[in-house]
Amino acid sequence: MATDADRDVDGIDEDAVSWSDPLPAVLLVGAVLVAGAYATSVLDTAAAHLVAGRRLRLGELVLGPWREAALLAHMRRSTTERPDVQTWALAPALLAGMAAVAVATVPLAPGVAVADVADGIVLFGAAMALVMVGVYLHGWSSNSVFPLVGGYRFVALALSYEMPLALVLIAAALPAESLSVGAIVESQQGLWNVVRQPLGLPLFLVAGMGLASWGPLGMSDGTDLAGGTSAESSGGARLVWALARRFVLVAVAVTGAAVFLGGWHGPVLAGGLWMALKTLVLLAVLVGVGHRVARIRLERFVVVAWAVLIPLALIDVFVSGALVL
Amino acid sequence: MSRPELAGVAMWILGGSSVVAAWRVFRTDSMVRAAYWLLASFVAVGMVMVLLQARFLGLVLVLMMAGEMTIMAAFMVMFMMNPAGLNPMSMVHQHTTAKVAGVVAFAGLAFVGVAADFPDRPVDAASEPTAELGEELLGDSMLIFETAGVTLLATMIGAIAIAGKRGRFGNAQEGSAPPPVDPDAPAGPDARPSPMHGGHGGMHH
Amino acid sequence: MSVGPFGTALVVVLATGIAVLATRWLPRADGPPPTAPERIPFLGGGVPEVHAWSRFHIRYYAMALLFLAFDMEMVFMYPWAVVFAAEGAIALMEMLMFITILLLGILYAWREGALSWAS
Amino acid sequence: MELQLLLVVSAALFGIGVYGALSQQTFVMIMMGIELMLNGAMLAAVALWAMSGAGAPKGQLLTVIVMTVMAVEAALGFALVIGIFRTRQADMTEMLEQLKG
Amino acid sequence: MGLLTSAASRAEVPVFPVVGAGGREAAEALWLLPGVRMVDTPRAAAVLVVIGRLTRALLQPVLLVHDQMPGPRATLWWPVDGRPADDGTDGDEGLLAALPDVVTTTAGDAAGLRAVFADLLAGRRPWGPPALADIESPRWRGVGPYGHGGEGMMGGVPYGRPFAEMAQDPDGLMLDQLPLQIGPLFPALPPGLVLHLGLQGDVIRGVTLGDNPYRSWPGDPPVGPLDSVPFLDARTSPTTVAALEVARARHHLRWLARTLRLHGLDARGRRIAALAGGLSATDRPAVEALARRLGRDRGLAGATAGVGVADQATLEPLGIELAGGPVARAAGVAIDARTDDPAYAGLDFEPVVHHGGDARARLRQRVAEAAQALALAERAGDAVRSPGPPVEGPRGPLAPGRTMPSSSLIHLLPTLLDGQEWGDAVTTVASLDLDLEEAAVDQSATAWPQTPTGTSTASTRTP
Repeated sequence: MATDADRDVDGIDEDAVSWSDPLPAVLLVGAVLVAGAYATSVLDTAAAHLVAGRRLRLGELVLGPWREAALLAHMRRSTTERPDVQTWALAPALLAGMAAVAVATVPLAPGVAVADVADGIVLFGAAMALVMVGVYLHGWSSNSVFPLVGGYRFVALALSYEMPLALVLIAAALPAESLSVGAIVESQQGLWNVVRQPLGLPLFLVAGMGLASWGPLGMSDGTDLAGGTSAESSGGARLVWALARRFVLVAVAVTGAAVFLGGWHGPVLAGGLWMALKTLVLLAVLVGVGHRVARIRLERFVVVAWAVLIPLALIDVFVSGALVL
Repeated sequence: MSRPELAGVAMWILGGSSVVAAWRVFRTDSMVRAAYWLLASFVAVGMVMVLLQARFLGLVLVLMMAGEMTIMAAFMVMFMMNPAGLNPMSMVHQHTTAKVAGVVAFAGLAFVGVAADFPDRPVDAASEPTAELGEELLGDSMLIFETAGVTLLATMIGAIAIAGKRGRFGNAQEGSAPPPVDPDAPAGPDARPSPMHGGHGGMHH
Repeated sequence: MSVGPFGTALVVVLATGIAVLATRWLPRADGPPPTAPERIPFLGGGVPEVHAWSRFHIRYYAMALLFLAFDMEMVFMYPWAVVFAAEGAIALMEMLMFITILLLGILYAWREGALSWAS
Repeated sequence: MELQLLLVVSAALFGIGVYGALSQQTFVMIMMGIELMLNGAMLAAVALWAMSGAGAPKGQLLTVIVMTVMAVEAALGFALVIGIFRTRQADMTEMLEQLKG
Repeated sequence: MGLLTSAASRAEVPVFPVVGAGGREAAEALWLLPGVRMVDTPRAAAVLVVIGRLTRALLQPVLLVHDQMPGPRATLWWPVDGRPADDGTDGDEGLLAALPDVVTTTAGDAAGLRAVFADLLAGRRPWGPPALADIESPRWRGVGPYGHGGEGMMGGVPYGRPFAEMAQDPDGLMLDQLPLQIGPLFPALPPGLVLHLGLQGDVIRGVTLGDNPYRSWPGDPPVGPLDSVPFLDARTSPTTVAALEVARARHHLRWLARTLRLHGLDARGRRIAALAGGLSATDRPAVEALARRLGRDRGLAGATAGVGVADQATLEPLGIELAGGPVARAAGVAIDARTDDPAYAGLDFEPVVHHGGDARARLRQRVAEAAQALALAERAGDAVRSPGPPVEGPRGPLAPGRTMPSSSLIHLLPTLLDGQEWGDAVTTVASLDLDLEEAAVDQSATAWPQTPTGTSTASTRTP
């Protein structure tokens, strides 16, 4: 049936350490996610201290996330009366897995492409659709009122931001003539997409913030729901859920950096370093907005998303399409 | 183990898991689990499609079905009693006929699948399926592409008209007002003759 | 042993998922199993009288139906994006027509109040 | 050999879908049965496209159209479920048997 | 395990505060303590801090919240200015003893809190044992096919709880409505507020107020001290206008800080709380700049516009429209007790008024009043106000024989919250600035002490 010549269809030559081999791939993606989550926590603490005008001690800033994680890991894992135990455990795993696959599709440096598939942004869209499933399951599983309300809020939010998120990536794929994230990065050789398609990055960041339920779009785990979907999770479950949400935020930042800020293109520094810098910049923007803008009312955001964001994303698609001709 | 054998084994596993997931859909008590077993079956089928070089279709199937199954779960939880399966949930009727019909359908199709010898023309691996689909959509089947658009528009309008509570012609429960006899009388919800018969009717008595 | 990009993506997903699931069995100071009161869901001091799992009224069902129909627009747009540069202006016109048809649906939904949540 | 396997799997999915659609009483579960049938059909379409259709683009188009049908069916199905539940408080087929005059 | 626990013991202490009677002031300070992190749910907390006097009605919820804390847990009690620990009049050990091994430290003592937390993690202090007995209603065990207590598809008490009943809703669908009691210790609501409400999906149907946990019965120590003590004393003893106005500005800024935290702006709230801590008349330009920035803040405006509209029609039946106060002034009623107060005559005082009566108008009203109060304090210098005319407290006029502002504001809730989405309801309740202790004064048999210095001359007062 299939031709038995072991030809590597996608043309990735077998260099010494091929990042698309399973083991190095897992280690690389794991490292990127954990480092990103750590950077998010550090940026979050720094932004909080800055906005609150509190003195920032370096030791506490650097070690803070590790200590909090150690505390949560040390605490006992309590439960509710009749939860759905399997889906409660599955939800953070699903979120972390989808964030991992999103990071895997992005070429992190010139030669380093873990899983640069030909339909990269479609894989990103599928992963982000499953993130909605993960957060809804996390809210549903604990059989408690406030997590349930948090879970349903997130479904409404997810159904609203999914369209602009995908359309903006399609707009970036037009000049690249391919859906692969690597090709999109290649197409930004001289001119970054953030310049060519000014509407792209802001819309992507708004949708990304909704995806990670962060800052003004932090609907699923809001303070008005006593922690929302994570109101009943404690100890290890709480730690893993916080990590998974930060992984999703890192996935959004990495994809944003690759698709809109030229990926690893950059004048002086090495490709990988540019990628890290751009990701950190986007993470700082996402975290900073989280501390400046109040949580939006969901009913208003749904109307704005459908009536304003989707038309804007379509305009972005057609304008960049016209420019490509 | 070279790539094609690995793909073959993977196809066995994914095919089997999609059938098991589909079987679990009607066996679980919890509605949310039923919806997500169906999603698992779709994801397995999507991965099989990816193995068959139809990469774009597999991924898009997963993208579509994730949203659809969550909405399905939300609707099931909204309408059905005992949504989380705390009590045993078995709301079935005409069970034996259903089983027989299922087995007959399976046997018939499986027989055709195995017995018929389909021509062996594998898709060549170096082709770009997504690009070909794009050319197809914009070239020969452009008409199908646009009619699909119109169908989706009709679906949107139809779904919202049926599901909505307050339509332009009066609320859903109060039944739509039949057109008045003399044409110049004001139509619409305020032109309500005596309680009429038929129509939605249900909520009036 | 390269399994191609999709194989690697699948391995990455499974590895991350299993790693997250495995944290359940990390060594930690585990106290006695939670007692009945410790398992009561948190309502700010009140005790719930019924299960939280109930017929949850999603007030945005009209928007969910709109999403189901509008989601298909993305499926048609991905292949269009791939061949757009090769096809030229005709592709732009066709997709513009397709999109305006679908935007009519959103306009209708907005006017009918489907986007604002049922009371 | 793999084509036969895939066609048997899609037949199995279709069979379970038929069983589900006929045996379940609640509307939404019947719709899940229909979705399973469409899922089986789509798998068969892609298998034949890949194995014996030489990757003809029309095969992919058929699959995309089946996906559109699934979306349309789901959207209108849920709309009908809401409409019926609002006017009749019925979420099971039994409740709709007698047409009230 | 050594590395894990040593790192954990140096983390910020996750604290779940319980505000007892008189504990409002210290609870504000807890938020600003270094090395302490306030959490939204006991599932994330390691230390339960009971601040002030534990009233009889608060005991059961506190025991439940204590048990809902997961892992290493300890309980701390912060006494407030020498008041007795609790209502413990039945037998010798007080109510507080019901809580396992309570550590007593002085209010606002971060070092003591961190020491208890470090002992807890290092194992030198055992975890707090469960406070409530591990009894499970056995009536459902073994009933039904799974032994889960249910029979058939709808009946029974599966796993100990029945299913919710159905109720009609304005959307024309008959769906389940959960009868809930949102307890006195829900962090997003004012401490002590008990709401019995039906929740249909995320919409509230039918709200009734629970009884006030701070209410003191005959024989209990009196309610208070209240956070509006300076205004209460101003009715009996002469005080300087500047002190009153600075206290008013501090009160409004503290309210603003708590409200920002509810809207997801913990850091901005903390900055304003810090500003309010050491507030003085010289901070007027800072507060005016803050008022301008909040006026332009479109995010906050969007989150509060049109939420919880309490216009003059809804205020009128409760007498709030006649009394005045920030809530009334935000609805366009220009009544302020300071207008006919001789002490303010020379300061050309003009009551600030906003229109709309929604949460945004109330937010802007309070911030504008805070800025105006500091301006008045600057202009007043050391002018003294003689007792006699009613005092304009931060929530409304305070006069002997007249109900406290909070107890009339609290009756707005059933009308405002019905039919609201949960998030909007929380915004509405926060925008009313309720103090359950102040409302308890009218219901309590014994009044709060007249003089603030602890010598309580309890005077009986008809509820």
